[in-house]
Amino acid sequence: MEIRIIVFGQLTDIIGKTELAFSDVNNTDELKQKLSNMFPELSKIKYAIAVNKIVAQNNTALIEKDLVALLPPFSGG
Amino acid sequence: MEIRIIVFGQLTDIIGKTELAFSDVNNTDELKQKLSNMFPELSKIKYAIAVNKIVAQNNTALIEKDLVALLPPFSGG
Amino acid sequence: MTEKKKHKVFRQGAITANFIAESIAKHSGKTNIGAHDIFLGQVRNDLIENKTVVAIDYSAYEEMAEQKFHEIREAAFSKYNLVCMHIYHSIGIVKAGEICLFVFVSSKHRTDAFDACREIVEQIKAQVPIWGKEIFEDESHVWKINN
Amino acid sequence: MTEKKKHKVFRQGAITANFIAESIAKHSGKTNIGAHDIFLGQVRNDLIENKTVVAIDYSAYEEMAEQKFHEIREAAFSKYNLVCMHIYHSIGIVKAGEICLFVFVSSKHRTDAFDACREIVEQIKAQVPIWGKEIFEDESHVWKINN
Repeated sequence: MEIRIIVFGQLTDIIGKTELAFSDVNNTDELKQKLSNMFPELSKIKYAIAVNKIVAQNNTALIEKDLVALLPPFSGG
Repeated sequence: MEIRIIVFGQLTDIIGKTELAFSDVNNTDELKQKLSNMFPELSKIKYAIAVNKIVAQNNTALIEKDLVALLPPFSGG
Repeated sequence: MTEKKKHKVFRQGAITANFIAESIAKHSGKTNIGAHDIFLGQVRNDLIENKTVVAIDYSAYEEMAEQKFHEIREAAFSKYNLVCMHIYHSIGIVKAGEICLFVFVSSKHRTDAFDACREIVEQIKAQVPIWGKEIFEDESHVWKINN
Repeated sequence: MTEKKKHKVFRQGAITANFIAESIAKHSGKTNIGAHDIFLGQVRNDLIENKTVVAIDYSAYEEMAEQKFHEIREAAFSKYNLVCMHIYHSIGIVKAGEICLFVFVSSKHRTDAFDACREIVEQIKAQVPIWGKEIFEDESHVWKINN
Protein backbone atom coordinates (compact mmCIF):
# COMPACT_ATOMS: atom_id res chain seq x y z
CA MET A 1 0.00 0.00 0.00
CA GLU A 2 1.34 3.38 -0.93
CA ILE A 3 -0.01 6.62 0.54
CA ARG A 4 0.68 9.79 -1.37
CA ILE A 5 1.20 12.93 0.71
CA ILE A 6 1.19 16.50 -0.54
CA VAL A 7 2.92 19.23 1.45
CA PHE A 8 2.04 22.94 1.68
CA GLY A 9 3.27 26.28 3.03
CA GLN A 10 6.14 26.40 5.48
CA LEU A 11 6.11 22.60 5.73
CA THR A 12 7.71 22.52 2.27
CA ASP A 13 10.69 24.40 3.76
CA ILE A 14 11.08 21.82 6.52
CA ILE A 15 10.39 18.70 4.49
CA GLY A 16 12.27 20.02 1.49
CA LYS A 17 9.73 18.81 -1.05
CA THR A 18 6.07 19.16 -1.99
CA GLU A 19 5.26 15.46 -2.24
CA LEU A 20 6.08 12.34 -0.25
CA ALA A 21 4.96 8.72 -0.39
CA PHE A 22 4.93 6.11 2.37
CA SER A 23 4.15 2.46 2.05
CA ASP A 24 3.92 1.56 5.72
CA VAL A 25 1.51 3.93 7.47
CA ASN A 26 -1.96 2.73 8.44
CA ASN A 27 -3.44 5.87 9.94
CA THR A 28 -2.81 9.57 10.48
CA ASP A 29 -1.28 9.10 13.96
CA GLU A 30 1.34 6.76 12.52
CA LEU A 31 1.99 9.23 9.78
CA LYS A 32 2.53 12.07 12.27
CA GLN A 33 4.91 9.91 14.31
CA LYS A 34 6.88 8.95 11.23
CA LEU A 35 7.11 12.53 10.03
CA SER A 36 8.30 13.85 13.40
CA ASN A 37 11.00 11.17 13.49
CA MET A 38 12.18 12.10 10.01
CA PHE A 39 11.81 15.89 10.46
CA PRO A 40 12.32 16.90 14.11
CA GLU A 41 11.63 20.55 13.24
CA LEU A 42 7.98 19.65 12.61
CA SER A 43 7.44 19.59 16.38
CA LYS A 44 7.67 23.39 16.35
CA ILE A 45 4.70 23.75 14.01
CA LYS A 46 1.04 23.02 14.48
CA TYR A 47 -0.29 21.44 11.33
CA ALA A 48 -3.45 19.67 10.25
CA ILE A 49 -3.79 16.57 8.11
CA ALA A 50 -6.46 16.46 5.42
CA VAL A 51 -7.56 13.11 4.05
CA ASN A 52 -9.28 13.47 0.70
CA LYS A 53 -9.71 17.23 1.27
CA ILE A 54 -11.32 16.82 4.71
CA VAL A 55 -9.37 17.77 7.82
CA ALA A 56 -8.97 14.74 10.10
CA GLN A 57 -10.15 15.72 13.57
CA ASN A 58 -9.13 12.38 15.10
CA ASN A 59 -6.86 9.52 14.13
CA THR A 60 -8.06 8.37 10.71
CA ALA A 61 -7.33 5.13 8.90
CA LEU A 62 -5.48 5.49 5.61
CA ILE A 63 -6.03 3.26 2.63
CA GLU A 64 -4.47 2.97 -0.80
CA LYS A 65 -5.31 5.93 -3.05
CA ASP A 66 -6.18 8.25 -0.15
CA LEU A 67 -4.88 11.73 -0.86
CA VAL A 68 -3.23 13.03 2.28
CA ALA A 69 -2.26 16.69 2.68
CA LEU A 70 -0.15 18.37 5.36
CA LEU A 71 -1.62 21.79 6.13
CA PRO A 72 0.19 24.39 8.25
CA PRO A 73 -1.91 27.32 9.59
CA PHE A 74 -3.69 29.12 6.76
CA SER A 75 -2.65 32.64 5.80
CA GLY A 76 -4.77 33.65 2.85
CA GLY A 77 -6.21 37.11 2.32
CA MET B 1 -35.65 92.91 9.66
CA GLU B 2 -35.83 90.32 6.89
CA ILE B 3 -35.17 86.65 7.45
CA ARG B 4 -34.30 84.59 4.41
CA ILE B 5 -35.52 80.99 4.41
CA ILE B 6 -34.39 78.19 2.10
CA VAL B 7 -36.57 75.16 1.52
CA PHE B 8 -35.55 71.57 0.72
CA GLY B 9 -36.89 68.16 -0.27
CA GLN B 10 -40.61 67.47 -0.12
CA LEU B 11 -41.18 70.83 1.58
CA THR B 12 -40.58 72.45 -1.80
CA ASP B 13 -43.62 70.54 -3.11
CA ILE B 14 -45.81 71.88 -0.29
CA ILE B 15 -44.47 75.44 -0.16
CA GLY B 16 -44.19 75.63 -3.93
CA LYS B 17 -40.84 77.40 -3.92
CA THR B 18 -37.26 76.97 -2.71
CA GLU B 19 -36.90 80.36 -0.98
CA LEU B 20 -39.06 82.53 1.26
CA ALA B 21 -38.48 85.73 3.17
CA PHE B 22 -40.30 87.04 6.26
CA SER B 23 -39.93 90.42 7.90
CA ASP B 24 -41.89 89.76 11.07
CA VAL B 25 -40.59 86.61 12.76
CA ASN B 26 -38.43 86.88 15.87
CA ASN B 27 -37.66 83.22 16.55
CA THR B 28 -38.03 79.71 15.16
CA ASP B 29 -41.27 79.01 17.05
CA GLU B 30 -42.90 82.04 15.48
CA LEU B 31 -41.62 80.92 12.11
CA LYS B 32 -43.11 77.42 12.52
CA GLN B 33 -46.46 78.91 13.54
CA LYS B 34 -46.49 81.25 10.59
CA LEU B 35 -45.58 78.46 8.16
CA SER B 36 -48.28 76.11 9.45
CA ASN B 37 -50.87 78.88 9.07
CA MET B 38 -49.80 79.51 5.50
CA PHE B 39 -49.29 75.84 4.55
CA PRO B 40 -51.61 73.56 6.55
CA GLU B 41 -50.13 70.48 4.87
CA LEU B 42 -46.88 71.07 6.78
CA SER B 43 -48.52 69.61 9.87
CA LYS B 44 -48.25 66.18 8.23
CA ILE B 45 -44.47 66.37 8.02
CA LYS B 46 -41.80 66.38 10.66
CA TYR B 47 -39.15 68.88 9.69
CA ALA B 48 -36.16 70.52 11.36
CA ILE B 49 -35.08 74.14 11.18
CA ALA B 50 -31.40 74.92 10.72
CA VAL B 51 -30.13 78.38 11.63
CA ASN B 52 -26.81 79.13 9.97
CA LYS B 53 -26.34 75.43 9.17
CA ILE B 54 -26.94 74.25 12.73
CA VAL B 55 -30.16 72.42 13.57
CA ALA B 56 -32.12 74.35 16.21
CA GLN B 57 -32.95 71.96 19.05
CA ASN B 58 -35.06 74.54 20.91
CA ASN B 59 -36.72 77.82 20.08
CA THR B 60 -33.97 80.03 18.66
CA ALA B 61 -33.94 83.81 18.23
CA LEU B 62 -33.60 85.00 14.65
CA ILE B 63 -31.76 88.12 13.63
CA GLU B 64 -31.18 89.93 10.36
CA LYS B 65 -28.91 87.97 7.99
CA ASP B 66 -29.51 84.63 9.70
CA LEU B 67 -29.78 81.91 7.11
CA VAL B 68 -32.73 79.70 7.97
CA ALA B 69 -33.30 76.32 6.28
CA LEU B 70 -36.32 74.02 6.43
CA LEU B 71 -35.13 70.40 6.46
CA PRO B 72 -37.48 67.44 6.00
CA PRO B 73 -36.15 63.97 6.98
CA PHE B 74 -32.90 63.21 5.18
CA SER B 75 -32.78 60.50 2.53
CA GLY B 76 -29.26 60.46 1.14
CA GLY B 77 -27.35 57.33 0.18
CA MET C 1 1.11 58.40 6.65
CA THR C 2 -2.47 59.31 7.52
CA GLU C 3 -3.94 61.29 4.67
CA LYS C 4 -6.70 63.74 5.43
CA LYS C 5 -6.80 65.60 2.13
CA LYS C 6 -10.26 67.04 1.58
CA HIS C 7 -12.12 66.90 -1.68
CA LYS C 8 -15.62 67.83 -2.66
CA VAL C 9 -18.04 65.02 -1.81
CA PHE C 10 -20.77 65.85 -4.31
CA ARG C 11 -20.51 64.69 -7.89
CA GLN C 12 -22.98 65.53 -10.63
CA GLY C 13 -24.92 62.42 -11.69
CA ALA C 14 -23.95 58.78 -11.22
CA ILE C 15 -20.60 57.59 -9.86
CA THR C 16 -19.02 55.45 -12.56
CA ALA C 17 -17.14 52.15 -12.22
CA ASN C 18 -14.16 53.84 -13.88
CA PHE C 19 -14.09 56.57 -11.28
CA ILE C 20 -14.08 53.88 -8.57
CA ALA C 21 -11.28 52.00 -10.34
CA GLU C 22 -9.16 55.16 -10.51
CA SER C 23 -9.71 55.75 -6.79
CA ILE C 24 -8.63 52.19 -6.01
CA ALA C 25 -5.57 52.40 -8.27
CA LYS C 26 -4.39 55.60 -6.53
CA HIS C 27 -3.89 53.59 -3.34
CA SER C 28 -1.26 51.23 -4.69
CA GLY C 29 1.48 53.63 -3.59
CA LYS C 30 0.25 53.48 0.00
CA THR C 31 1.93 50.26 0.99
CA ASN C 32 0.98 50.60 4.66
CA ILE C 33 -2.63 49.79 3.70
CA GLY C 34 -3.68 46.17 4.22
CA ALA C 35 -7.47 46.47 3.91
CA HIS C 36 -9.99 48.52 1.99
CA ASP C 37 -13.71 48.44 2.65
CA ILE C 38 -15.85 50.00 -0.04
CA PHE C 39 -19.57 50.64 0.23
CA LEU C 40 -21.55 51.43 -2.92
CA GLY C 41 -25.15 52.56 -2.85
CA GLN C 42 -27.00 51.66 -6.06
CA VAL C 43 -30.40 53.01 -7.13
CA ARG C 44 -33.05 50.27 -7.05
CA ASN C 45 -36.03 50.07 -9.36
CA ASP C 46 -38.43 49.70 -6.43
CA LEU C 47 -42.10 49.20 -7.12
CA ILE C 48 -44.12 51.79 -5.16
CA GLU C 49 -47.91 51.68 -5.49
CA ASN C 50 -47.60 49.87 -8.82
CA LYS C 51 -45.14 52.31 -10.33
CA THR C 52 -41.49 51.55 -10.96
CA VAL C 53 -38.70 53.89 -9.86
CA VAL C 54 -36.53 54.72 -12.88
CA ALA C 55 -34.21 57.25 -11.24
CA ILE C 56 -33.53 59.26 -8.10
CA ASP C 57 -32.97 63.00 -8.32
CA TYR C 58 -30.71 63.95 -5.40
CA SER C 59 -30.65 67.44 -3.95
CA ALA C 60 -28.81 68.71 -0.90
CA TYR C 61 -28.21 71.68 1.31
CA GLU C 62 -24.69 71.53 -0.01
CA GLU C 63 -22.87 73.93 2.35
CA MET C 64 -24.35 72.24 5.43
CA ALA C 65 -23.81 68.78 3.94
CA GLU C 66 -20.12 69.39 3.20
CA GLN C 67 -19.73 70.55 6.80
CA LYS C 68 -21.45 67.39 8.07
CA PHE C 69 -19.29 65.19 5.84
CA HIS C 70 -16.27 66.93 7.30
CA GLU C 71 -17.43 66.23 10.86
CA ILE C 72 -18.15 62.56 10.04
CA ARG C 73 -14.70 62.28 8.52
CA GLU C 74 -12.89 63.85 11.47
CA ALA C 75 -14.81 61.69 13.94
CA ALA C 76 -13.89 58.52 12.04
CA PHE C 77 -10.21 59.46 11.90
CA SER C 78 -10.10 60.06 15.63
CA LYS C 79 -12.06 56.93 16.53
CA TYR C 80 -10.41 54.44 14.15
CA ASN C 81 -6.89 53.77 12.98
CA LEU C 82 -7.36 54.70 9.31
CA VAL C 83 -4.88 55.42 6.55
CA CYS C 84 -7.37 57.21 4.32
CA MET C 85 -11.03 57.75 3.63
CA HIS C 86 -13.02 59.10 0.70
CA ILE C 87 -16.72 59.83 0.43
CA TYR C 88 -18.55 60.66 -2.81
CA HIS C 89 -22.29 61.26 -3.16
CA SER C 90 -24.25 62.01 -6.31
CA ILE C 91 -26.26 65.16 -6.83
CA GLY C 92 -28.87 65.33 -9.61
CA ILE C 93 -30.25 62.40 -11.56
CA VAL C 94 -29.01 58.83 -10.97
CA LYS C 95 -30.79 56.11 -12.92
CA ALA C 96 -31.79 52.69 -11.53
CA GLY C 97 -28.72 50.43 -11.60
CA GLU C 98 -26.32 53.35 -11.26
CA ILE C 99 -24.24 54.19 -8.21
CA CYS C 100 -25.08 57.20 -6.00
CA LEU C 101 -22.85 56.70 -2.94
CA PHE C 102 -19.20 55.61 -2.73
CA VAL C 103 -17.56 55.29 0.69
CA PHE C 104 -13.94 54.09 0.58
CA VAL C 105 -12.10 53.40 3.84
CA SER C 106 -8.53 52.09 4.05
CA SER C 107 -6.58 50.89 7.07
CA LYS C 108 -3.64 48.74 8.06
CA HIS C 109 -5.84 45.98 9.50
CA ARG C 110 -9.31 45.01 8.34
CA THR C 111 -11.24 45.63 11.57
CA ASP C 112 -10.81 49.40 11.37
CA ALA C 113 -11.89 49.59 7.73
CA PHE C 114 -14.96 47.41 8.32
CA ASP C 115 -16.09 49.23 11.48
CA ALA C 116 -15.47 52.72 10.14
CA CYS C 117 -17.05 52.17 6.72
CA ARG C 118 -20.28 50.87 8.18
CA GLU C 119 -20.50 53.63 10.76
CA ILE C 120 -19.84 56.31 8.13
CA VAL C 121 -22.60 54.97 5.87
CA GLU C 122 -25.10 55.01 8.75
CA GLN C 123 -24.07 58.56 9.67
CA ILE C 124 -24.41 59.78 6.09
CA LYS C 125 -27.94 58.42 5.88
CA ALA C 126 -29.00 59.86 9.26
CA GLN C 127 -27.13 63.15 9.53
CA VAL C 128 -26.44 64.67 6.14
CA PRO C 129 -29.03 67.03 4.57
CA ILE C 130 -29.55 65.19 1.28
CA TRP C 131 -32.91 64.30 -0.25
CA GLY C 132 -33.75 61.73 -2.87
CA LYS C 133 -36.74 62.27 -5.15
CA GLU C 134 -37.79 58.91 -6.61
CA ILE C 135 -38.91 59.43 -10.18
CA PHE C 136 -41.36 57.05 -11.88
CA GLU C 137 -41.72 56.18 -15.56
CA ASP C 138 -44.63 58.62 -15.88
CA GLU C 139 -42.46 61.43 -14.43
CA SER C 140 -44.45 61.57 -11.20
CA HIS C 141 -42.43 61.26 -8.00
CA VAL C 142 -42.34 60.41 -4.30
CA TRP C 143 -39.73 61.47 -1.78
CA LYS C 144 -37.42 58.70 -0.65
CA ILE C 145 -37.55 57.65 3.01
CA ASN C 146 -34.42 56.24 4.67
CA ASN C 147 -34.81 53.32 7.01
CA MET D 1 -33.13 37.12 -9.07
CA THR D 2 -30.53 35.51 -6.81
CA GLU D 3 -27.48 34.65 -8.89
CA LYS D 4 -25.33 31.75 -7.79
CA LYS D 5 -23.18 31.36 -10.88
CA LYS D 6 -19.86 29.82 -9.92
CA HIS D 7 -16.55 31.02 -11.24
CA LYS D 8 -12.99 30.11 -10.39
CA VAL D 9 -11.83 32.03 -7.31
CA PHE D 10 -8.10 31.92 -7.96
CA ARG D 11 -6.47 34.42 -10.26
CA GLN D 12 -2.82 34.42 -11.25
CA GLY D 13 -1.03 37.43 -9.74
CA ALA D 14 -2.54 40.70 -8.51
CA ILE D 15 -6.21 41.64 -8.90
CA THR D 16 -6.30 44.85 -10.90
CA ALA D 17 -8.45 47.95 -10.40
CA ASN D 18 -9.77 47.45 -13.94
CA PHE D 19 -10.92 43.95 -13.13
CA ILE D 20 -12.77 45.33 -10.09
CA ALA D 21 -14.33 48.09 -12.21
CA GLU D 22 -15.58 45.54 -14.74
CA SER D 23 -17.11 43.48 -11.93
CA ILE D 24 -18.89 46.55 -10.56
CA ALA D 25 -20.14 47.62 -14.00
CA LYS D 26 -21.65 44.18 -14.61
CA HIS D 27 -24.09 44.81 -11.76
CA SER D 28 -25.81 47.84 -13.27
CA GLY D 29 -28.38 45.57 -14.94
CA LYS D 30 -29.38 44.13 -11.56
CA THR D 31 -31.70 46.89 -10.49
CA ASN D 32 -32.90 45.01 -7.41
CA ILE D 33 -29.51 45.68 -5.81
CA GLY D 34 -29.37 48.64 -3.41
CA ALA D 35 -26.06 48.01 -1.66
CA HIS D 36 -22.65 46.57 -2.49
CA ASP D 37 -19.96 45.92 0.09
CA ILE D 38 -16.51 45.28 -1.33
CA PHE D 39 -13.52 44.13 0.68
CA LEU D 40 -10.07 44.40 -0.86
CA GLY D 41 -6.97 42.92 0.75
CA GLN D 42 -3.80 44.76 -0.23
CA VAL D 43 -0.22 43.52 0.34
CA ARG D 44 1.57 45.67 2.94
CA ASN D 45 5.28 46.38 2.95
CA ASP D 46 5.59 45.27 6.59
CA LEU D 47 8.93 45.57 8.32
CA ILE D 48 9.84 42.20 9.87
CA GLU D 49 13.12 41.97 11.77
CA ASN D 50 14.48 44.97 9.85
CA LYS D 51 13.58 43.63 6.42
CA THR D 52 10.83 45.02 4.23
CA VAL D 53 8.24 42.79 2.57
CA VAL D 54 8.22 43.48 -1.17
CA ALA D 55 5.73 40.82 -2.24
CA ILE D 56 3.69 37.85 -1.10
CA ASP D 57 3.82 34.60 -3.03
CA TYR D 58 0.47 32.86 -2.52
CA SER D 59 0.05 29.12 -2.85
CA ALA D 60 -2.99 27.00 -2.13
CA TYR D 61 -4.32 23.49 -1.99
CA GLU D 62 -6.52 24.57 -4.86
CA GLU D 63 -9.00 21.69 -5.06
CA MET D 64 -9.70 21.83 -1.32
CA ALA D 65 -9.77 25.64 -1.37
CA GLU D 66 -12.32 25.81 -4.19
CA GLN D 67 -14.48 23.39 -2.22
CA LYS D 68 -14.18 25.56 0.92
CA PHE D 69 -14.99 28.71 -1.07
CA HIS D 70 -18.08 26.92 -2.36
CA GLU D 71 -19.17 26.02 1.19
CA ILE D 72 -18.60 29.59 2.42
CA ARG D 73 -20.64 30.87 -0.51
CA GLU D 74 -23.56 28.50 0.05
CA ALA D 75 -23.62 29.27 3.77
CA ALA D 76 -23.73 33.03 3.12
CA PHE D 77 -26.57 32.67 0.59
CA SER D 78 -28.63 30.67 3.05
CA LYS D 79 -27.91 32.93 6.04
CA TYR D 80 -28.28 36.33 4.35
CA ASN D 81 -30.61 37.85 1.80
CA LEU D 82 -28.10 38.38 -1.00
CA VAL D 83 -28.51 39.13 -4.70
CA CYS D 84 -25.01 38.06 -5.66
CA MET D 85 -21.55 37.39 -4.35
CA HIS D 86 -18.11 37.07 -5.92
CA ILE D 87 -14.82 36.04 -4.36
CA TYR D 88 -11.41 36.32 -6.05
CA HIS D 89 -8.06 35.45 -4.48
CA SER D 90 -4.61 35.76 -6.00
CA ILE D 91 -2.27 32.87 -6.51
CA GLY D 92 1.44 33.48 -7.17
CA ILE D 93 3.30 36.75 -6.69
CA VAL D 94 1.49 39.91 -5.54
CA LYS D 95 3.68 42.96 -4.92
CA ALA D 96 3.29 45.39 -2.01
CA GLY D 97 0.52 47.85 -2.86
CA GLU D 98 -1.27 45.35 -5.08
CA ILE D 99 -4.57 43.64 -4.33
CA CYS D 100 -4.70 39.94 -3.42
CA LEU D 101 -8.30 39.47 -2.22
CA PHE D 102 -11.56 40.82 -3.65
CA VAL D 103 -14.84 39.96 -1.92
CA PHE D 104 -17.91 41.55 -3.53
CA VAL D 105 -21.32 41.13 -1.88
CA SER D 106 -24.55 42.70 -3.18
CA SER D 107 -27.98 42.85 -1.58
CA LYS D 108 -31.21 44.78 -1.64
CA HIS D 109 -30.53 46.47 1.73
CA ARG D 110 -27.16 47.36 3.18
CA THR D 111 -27.28 45.28 6.38
CA ASP D 112 -27.06 41.98 4.51
CA ALA D 113 -24.13 43.11 2.36
CA PHE D 114 -22.19 44.47 5.35
CA ASP D 115 -22.78 41.44 7.57
CA ALA D 116 -22.12 38.86 4.88
CA CYS D 117 -19.00 40.51 3.46
CA ARG D 118 -17.32 40.72 6.83
CA GLU D 119 -18.21 37.16 7.76
CA ILE D 120 -16.95 35.82 4.42
CA VAL D 121 -13.60 37.60 4.80
CA GLU D 122 -13.13 36.11 8.28
CA GLN D 123 -14.04 32.66 7.00
CA ILE D 124 -11.62 32.90 4.07
CA LYS D 125 -8.77 33.80 6.40
CA ALA D 126 -9.57 31.04 8.90
CA GLN D 127 -10.85 28.15 6.78
CA VAL D 128 -9.35 28.19 3.30
CA PRO D 129 -6.05 26.35 2.67
CA ILE D 130 -4.02 29.24 1.25
CA TRP D 131 -0.55 30.25 2.34
CA GLY D 132 1.31 33.52 1.90
CA LYS D 133 5.09 33.56 1.67
CA GLU D 134 6.32 37.06 2.49
CA ILE D 135 9.29 37.85 0.28
CA PHE D 136 11.94 40.39 1.32
CA GLU D 137 14.16 42.59 -0.83
CA ASP D 138 17.06 40.14 -0.42
CA GLU D 139 14.82 37.26 -1.65
CA SER D 140 14.68 35.63 1.76
CA HIS D 141 11.22 34.90 3.12
CA VAL D 142 8.99 34.23 6.12
CA TRP D 143 5.57 32.59 6.11
CA LYS D 144 2.70 34.97 6.74
CA ILE D 145 0.66 34.46 9.91
CA ASN D 146 -3.01 35.46 9.96
CA ASN D 147 -4.35 37.15 13.08
